[in-house]
Amino acid sequence: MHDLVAITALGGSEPQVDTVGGVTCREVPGAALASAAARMGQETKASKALAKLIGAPAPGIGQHAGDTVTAFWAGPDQWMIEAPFDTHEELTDQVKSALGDTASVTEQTDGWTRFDLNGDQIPAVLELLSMLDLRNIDAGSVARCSIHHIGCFVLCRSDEAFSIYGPRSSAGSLHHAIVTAMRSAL
Amino acid sequence: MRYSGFRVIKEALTGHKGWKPVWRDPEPKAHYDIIVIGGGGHGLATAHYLSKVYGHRNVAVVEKGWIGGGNVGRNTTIVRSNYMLDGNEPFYEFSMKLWEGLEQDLNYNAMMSQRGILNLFHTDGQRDAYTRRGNAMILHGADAELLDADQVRKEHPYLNFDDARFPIKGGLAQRRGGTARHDAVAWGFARSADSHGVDIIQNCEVTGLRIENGKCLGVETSKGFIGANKVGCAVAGNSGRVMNMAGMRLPIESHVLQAFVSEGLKPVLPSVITYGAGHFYVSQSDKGGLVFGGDIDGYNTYAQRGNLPVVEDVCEGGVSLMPMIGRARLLRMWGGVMDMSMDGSPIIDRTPVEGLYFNGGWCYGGFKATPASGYCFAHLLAKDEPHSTATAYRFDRFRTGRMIDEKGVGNQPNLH
Amino acid sequence: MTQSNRLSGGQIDRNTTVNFRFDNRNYTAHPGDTLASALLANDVRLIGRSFKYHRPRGLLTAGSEEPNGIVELRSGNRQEPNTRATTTEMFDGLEAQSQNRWPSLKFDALGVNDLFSNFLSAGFYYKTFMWPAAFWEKIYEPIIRRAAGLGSLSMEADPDEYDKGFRHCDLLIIGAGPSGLMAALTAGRAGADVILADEDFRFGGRLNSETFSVGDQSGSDWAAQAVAELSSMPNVRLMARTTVIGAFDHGIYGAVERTGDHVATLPAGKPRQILWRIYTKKTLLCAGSTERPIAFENNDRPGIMMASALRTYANRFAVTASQRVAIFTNNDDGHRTAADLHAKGVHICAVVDVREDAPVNYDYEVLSGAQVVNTKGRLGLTFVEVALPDGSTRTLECGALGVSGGWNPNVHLTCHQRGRPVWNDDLAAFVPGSNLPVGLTVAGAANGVMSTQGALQSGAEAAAAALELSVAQPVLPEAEDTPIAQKPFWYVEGCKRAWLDQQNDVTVKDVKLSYQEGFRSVEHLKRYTTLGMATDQGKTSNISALAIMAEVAGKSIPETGTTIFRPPYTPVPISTFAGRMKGQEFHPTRLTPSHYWAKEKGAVFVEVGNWLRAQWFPLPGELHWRESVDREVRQTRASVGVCDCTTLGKIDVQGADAADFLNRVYANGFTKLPVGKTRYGLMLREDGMVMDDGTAARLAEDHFVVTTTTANAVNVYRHMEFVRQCLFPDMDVQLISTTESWAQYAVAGPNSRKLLQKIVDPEFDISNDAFPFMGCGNITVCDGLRARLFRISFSGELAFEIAVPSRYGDALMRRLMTEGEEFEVVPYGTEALGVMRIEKGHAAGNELNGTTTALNLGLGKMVSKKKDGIGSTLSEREALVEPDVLRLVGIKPVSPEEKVTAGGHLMNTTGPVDAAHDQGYVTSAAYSPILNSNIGLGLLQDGANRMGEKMRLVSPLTDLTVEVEIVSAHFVDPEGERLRA
Amino acid sequence: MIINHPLLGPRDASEFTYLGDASLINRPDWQAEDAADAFYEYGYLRDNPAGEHQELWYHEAGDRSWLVVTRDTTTHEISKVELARDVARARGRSK
Repeated sequence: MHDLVAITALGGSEPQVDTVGGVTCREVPGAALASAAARMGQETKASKALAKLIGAPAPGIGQHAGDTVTAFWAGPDQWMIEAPFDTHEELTDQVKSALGDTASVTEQTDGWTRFDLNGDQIPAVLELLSMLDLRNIDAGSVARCSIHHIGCFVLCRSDEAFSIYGPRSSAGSLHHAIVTAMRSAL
Repeated sequence: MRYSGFRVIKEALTGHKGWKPVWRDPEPKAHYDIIVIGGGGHGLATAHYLSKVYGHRNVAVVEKGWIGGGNVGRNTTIVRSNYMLDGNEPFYEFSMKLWEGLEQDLNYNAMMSQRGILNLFHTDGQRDAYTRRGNAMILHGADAELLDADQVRKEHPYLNFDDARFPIKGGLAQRRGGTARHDAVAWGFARSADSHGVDIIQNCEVTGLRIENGKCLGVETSKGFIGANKVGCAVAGNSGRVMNMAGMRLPIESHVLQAFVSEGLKPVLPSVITYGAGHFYVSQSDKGGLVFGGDIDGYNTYAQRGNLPVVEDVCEGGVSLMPMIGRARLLRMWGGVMDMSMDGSPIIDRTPVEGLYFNGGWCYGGFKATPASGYCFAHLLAKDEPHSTATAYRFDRFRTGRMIDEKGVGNQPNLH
Repeated sequence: MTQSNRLSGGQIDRNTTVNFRFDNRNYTAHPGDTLASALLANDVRLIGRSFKYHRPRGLLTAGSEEPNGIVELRSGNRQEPNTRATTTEMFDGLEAQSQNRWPSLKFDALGVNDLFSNFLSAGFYYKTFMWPAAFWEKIYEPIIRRAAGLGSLSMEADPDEYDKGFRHCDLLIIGAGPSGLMAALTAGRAGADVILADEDFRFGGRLNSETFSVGDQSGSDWAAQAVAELSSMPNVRLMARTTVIGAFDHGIYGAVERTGDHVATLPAGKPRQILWRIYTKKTLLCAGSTERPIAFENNDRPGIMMASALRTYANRFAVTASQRVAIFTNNDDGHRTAADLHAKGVHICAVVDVREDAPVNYDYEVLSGAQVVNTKGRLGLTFVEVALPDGSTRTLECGALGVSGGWNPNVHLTCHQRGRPVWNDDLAAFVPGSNLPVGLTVAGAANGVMSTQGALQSGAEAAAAALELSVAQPVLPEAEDTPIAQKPFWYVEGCKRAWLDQQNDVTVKDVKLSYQEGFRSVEHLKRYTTLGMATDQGKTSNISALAIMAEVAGKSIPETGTTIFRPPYTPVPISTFAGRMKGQEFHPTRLTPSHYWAKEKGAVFVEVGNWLRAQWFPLPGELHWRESVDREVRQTRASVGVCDCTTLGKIDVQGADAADFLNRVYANGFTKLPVGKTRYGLMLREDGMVMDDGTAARLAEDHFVVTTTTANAVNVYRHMEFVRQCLFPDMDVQLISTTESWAQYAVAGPNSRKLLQKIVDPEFDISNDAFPFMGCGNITVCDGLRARLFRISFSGELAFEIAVPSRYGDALMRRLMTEGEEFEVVPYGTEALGVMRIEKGHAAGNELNGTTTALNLGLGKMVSKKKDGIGSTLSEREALVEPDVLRLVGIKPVSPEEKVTAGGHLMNTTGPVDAAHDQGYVTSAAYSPILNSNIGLGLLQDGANRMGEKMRLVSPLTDLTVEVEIVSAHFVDPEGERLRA
Repeated sequence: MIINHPLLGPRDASEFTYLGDASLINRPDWQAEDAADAFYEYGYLRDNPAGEHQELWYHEAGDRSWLVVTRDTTTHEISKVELARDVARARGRSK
């Protein structure tokens, strides 16, 4: 086992937590990610294999599904698969073996930083950050959008729990945007 | 009628009864030697030089609306000759020299104000490119000056030096650059052309080009057919529409460029400034408004209006570069339709149709080009050969690979 | 002097008194006041000076159409020029200054302009100041500029924060007057998602200004009750202090909410204003109407106001402009003002009505068929001169004159997509035309429905129609239902100095002169006279001027033209459009995984696109950046150096057709590249110019990892998606960016292999035989961490690039540094990287400038003619392959210490120095600590055949002329022996 | 502007990057006799109509689909939005 020590996207050894009013923003380094894009002509097989992996039908457009290993729609015939890092650091290999030659699988774990928002006034924060129509978003929804010029995925897990994935290199700017919006709105 | 301070005083004392219309409002004749389509800056300038320099008096300018109502009346009024490439710089420097004598030439105060223009740079790569450009300008006989960050700060202490995402490393200054009063340029050229016998025909829309056996015989208009030996098209923004009447596809797309003006303010900006790390350029008008702009909206359009994202993008750049303008208010925004060409440079050339000539593709740099564009187009119309400063502005340069691409973005018009 | 003009009633909080200052004097006011109403309450009529003639000016209106009552609000770095007193909500501690006057408001030296106004007629400046030519910039223009302008900026950074936000609804209702409120009630009760926005801080519109009842309540009470009901609906969002500034394409509206302009200081983190982008299916414009003036001689004195404004001040703010008021009207509405003011105990001197059949009144005098022909009072109105129908004149002594010329619907937003309003003869006004923004309808006074009852009904009906509601009409309260009969009366015959645009000093005389000189279209009129160009955007002036132009021309108003309006509806601070994207937040900042480590090491950072990269790593005692960079280069070439190259774009290309795909996007071939090997790839644009270069490593038959330059990562990815989806849609190829996933480091120098061998797990053989130049593969490091290794080199040394998951990048860099101590490893930054690539003759950003072909860069042979590569065909155009095209060369000064300047041009050693003799230019330059010489790369005509030639490098811009020798661009290790070691 | 993405529904145009005329899908055959002329016309000449225009937009801040949008250049009204890949196939493009 290697002895290299990981740092979080914000550069710390521990994830950052900020609370303003009734909303908390948590940096979440503990997610493993892999992308899977169906091979040409293998779309059905790929989505069936994915369904088996996540224990739920492969998520359709704008949806996410699954339990421990979950997947969300990222593009036509393309998904991101998400699992706890501690138990699934080798997620890419697991996805590869599950999907076989039906899909191209790529490790995405450290391509992203994740911030989880919890609280009862998240819409007031999100409306300062993204142009998503929150009326169309409920538990199970995912949408790609731009937050302060940073391309992100927004996942709604429940009315009071959202995850935002943004590119890891921009973690500081994204975090600043979120916390600034929390201070403004709450 | 000659304009002068003396005349203004005389008229003031006699109830302003003596002022005459600045141009006549004639009905079209059946035939002209030369018809210029488009009563904008370039068309009117062409008429001025055709009549005054090349001696052609049997000339008409036909304009679908009111003269000066197109891009010459909707721009950020910047005049400069800070180009890099051989195909461009002699032309723009020729234009600059014409600007410098324009008021005397026209006997009309177009308020050409050589307050200078400063293009800022923020990276070493930009500095290298500006150095190349500044050297090219000097080698072509124009003026250029490279300023380091300290010199920029001394001249423009209000710029963002302390909290900048992209720090200012210096700038390329052209002291002879500046601004002119855009409407007055159109009116001044119109007045002069009119005084030399040119018919300026307003509210006369060209609806067709009469072409027989490969020769252009004149224009069909909302006021009927008008014959001509030669027809020159100077309708940048609408070039695609008009040349389509001659069956031509052009290396041009129409795009909208928005511009903005703030409420009037006491003097704050001494010169024209362009941001090198964002889409923003600005000057202050004599009335005190900050006149500014940025990037084009980026999609093909003939609608003279833009959308919010670009407004925001421009203001983000503006406040980032000069945080002191934040509390000034944006008063008015408008959009003009641009001929965006495939290499960012214009075309002044003959067409495959005999007797039909083309002037367009000015992208969003047409205002500064106005005098030289008119001069060179007049030269081409009068002599059937390109003016010495405009030999590169040919249609066939894309076929032969002689593009004049200052920005280096290739055949994608919305990036120029 | 405490609020001597305060009346009874009003919607102000008399229990609280607040203090404010105007021109350094203290006054008091009440919450609910505007600065304008508070000034009037304190009998301050003189508030500003006009733009051109510096005429004394007071308030004209009570709303956002105000041209005159503009001030510098607040102080220090929050100073806010040109702020309308009429819309400035009062708060305790408010500070304001008058503007455009010197030395004082009462005595303004430039008031002298007014005496010379005859010489300063419309457009006078176009006709003079031409002689002598040199005087314009030096003398005339500075004087004009100082005299012009209005308020001043502080010249300091705006300290406040601004937000941007996004809201969505089914129905956006703009304006919360009777029609807007009734529309919101109708839509809200039906369950629609509604946003109701109003620029005012109190909803109700004119209901707050009138004494009419609605049902059995006062109008303002009815409005308050409607607001209470709307507030209780979860599907309705009320946005007060919110101006909808523009109608953009496809149902997107810009709206500015002033969240912090009514408080003295903002709480930490709270924005001053928010720019909302409202996305809506349908929009209802209920913006009401604006009263228009009548032009008469000297109609601009402080105290001369719109009659409806006097009524607003009296009814809503409990203020009168003066204790003695006269009215000048052409319609019944003017009489309402007289009646309301009279009821509040203000003395009505007379109502001057141009109509012969004016209504009779027994409480005050009505002068029928009479006209105001002149006024007096230097700093404020004192007397009004009235011409009576019998030809006699009468002088009225009064401190305020209310003027009513009828009402213009507020059609502004209907024009924002270039829709043109149409003339309505019955109303004698422009009403919305047919070509409105898609989804927008208009109700109430904005649509020409001028009674309260009509507005309520029109609002309800329009909301139901917009939402296609089939519910029965709501029961409407009964309200005033007397539409105003409007017979136009634009100006008093014979007047000259009668102001139309009060701020910009455009008079009736100027309109006539404009006509006389041929500026006869509305557009010419505006441009020639500056009419409507002031901060009020012509809201009270444009239509009157148009009417006068029509009359002079002997044409009807519609024949003369229409005036359209552009966004924004009212001026918006530039900061508001910028939002948070300013200063350090202008663009997102991208940091590499070793950023924090580099910072600890004292690295100097440089912006590369949105990335911050370490530029060099100064050691203690190094005084000049060159010392650090020279050391980094020497040590890398002598032993080993490490550079963070995470920023290079990385694209994962997989699929059965991956190799074929790369064959198309690269100019050179990729199908034969074996697994485990990397190849340099040259990417062309379709026009034949070099777009980017990088490497493609084949990790499996159907899997490549492609690198791009840092600058082009986004463009290349987009381009590859274009090729995949639009050009070759049936190729089995999948793309995804992995730029951020991997921390990647170049380990370069003769000891690089030795260093890596210390961390690469022993089962991976990276010896020269097992892992040769251009080899690549998946490995593990430090006992089991997955990693990728590429044997590629930008520096020209034996070199590798090693990648690990980004979270371990910091740790790997630290490990490389400790393990490398025995080799005296150095970290190197972008500057040393740049020096080494110039030494090696590698083209980079300065050479890939978008106008260079492969041939120019000496890479012509890479463009395969045996396959369909993008850009190959157009790269062969005649001018791109002429014998003397620019070629990449090395440039070395004859004396090594002489400077080489990137951007310098190349000339023969003798002969003229000018553009005609220009033969090329220097693209990149550096000092080579290996060659102990300045060196450069350049593009020179026919350069490939000119090795050894002496030339002059000239840079007149930086005052430099150097004799240089043209050499190979490969200064160091031209045979590539080190790479393969 | 709002582009009604065939998969994602209405999205703000600012999430997209514009390329230009959808004739850019019709890339000429590199081996044809007149390839030089054909590539010149493909690369440089445009109809640039005042009216209905088919054009390429890329959902950069979204699902990375290229779209063909049919939009009126005089009113900005969008009448049709399709996946560019489908359009390309319909125009006979394959590998």
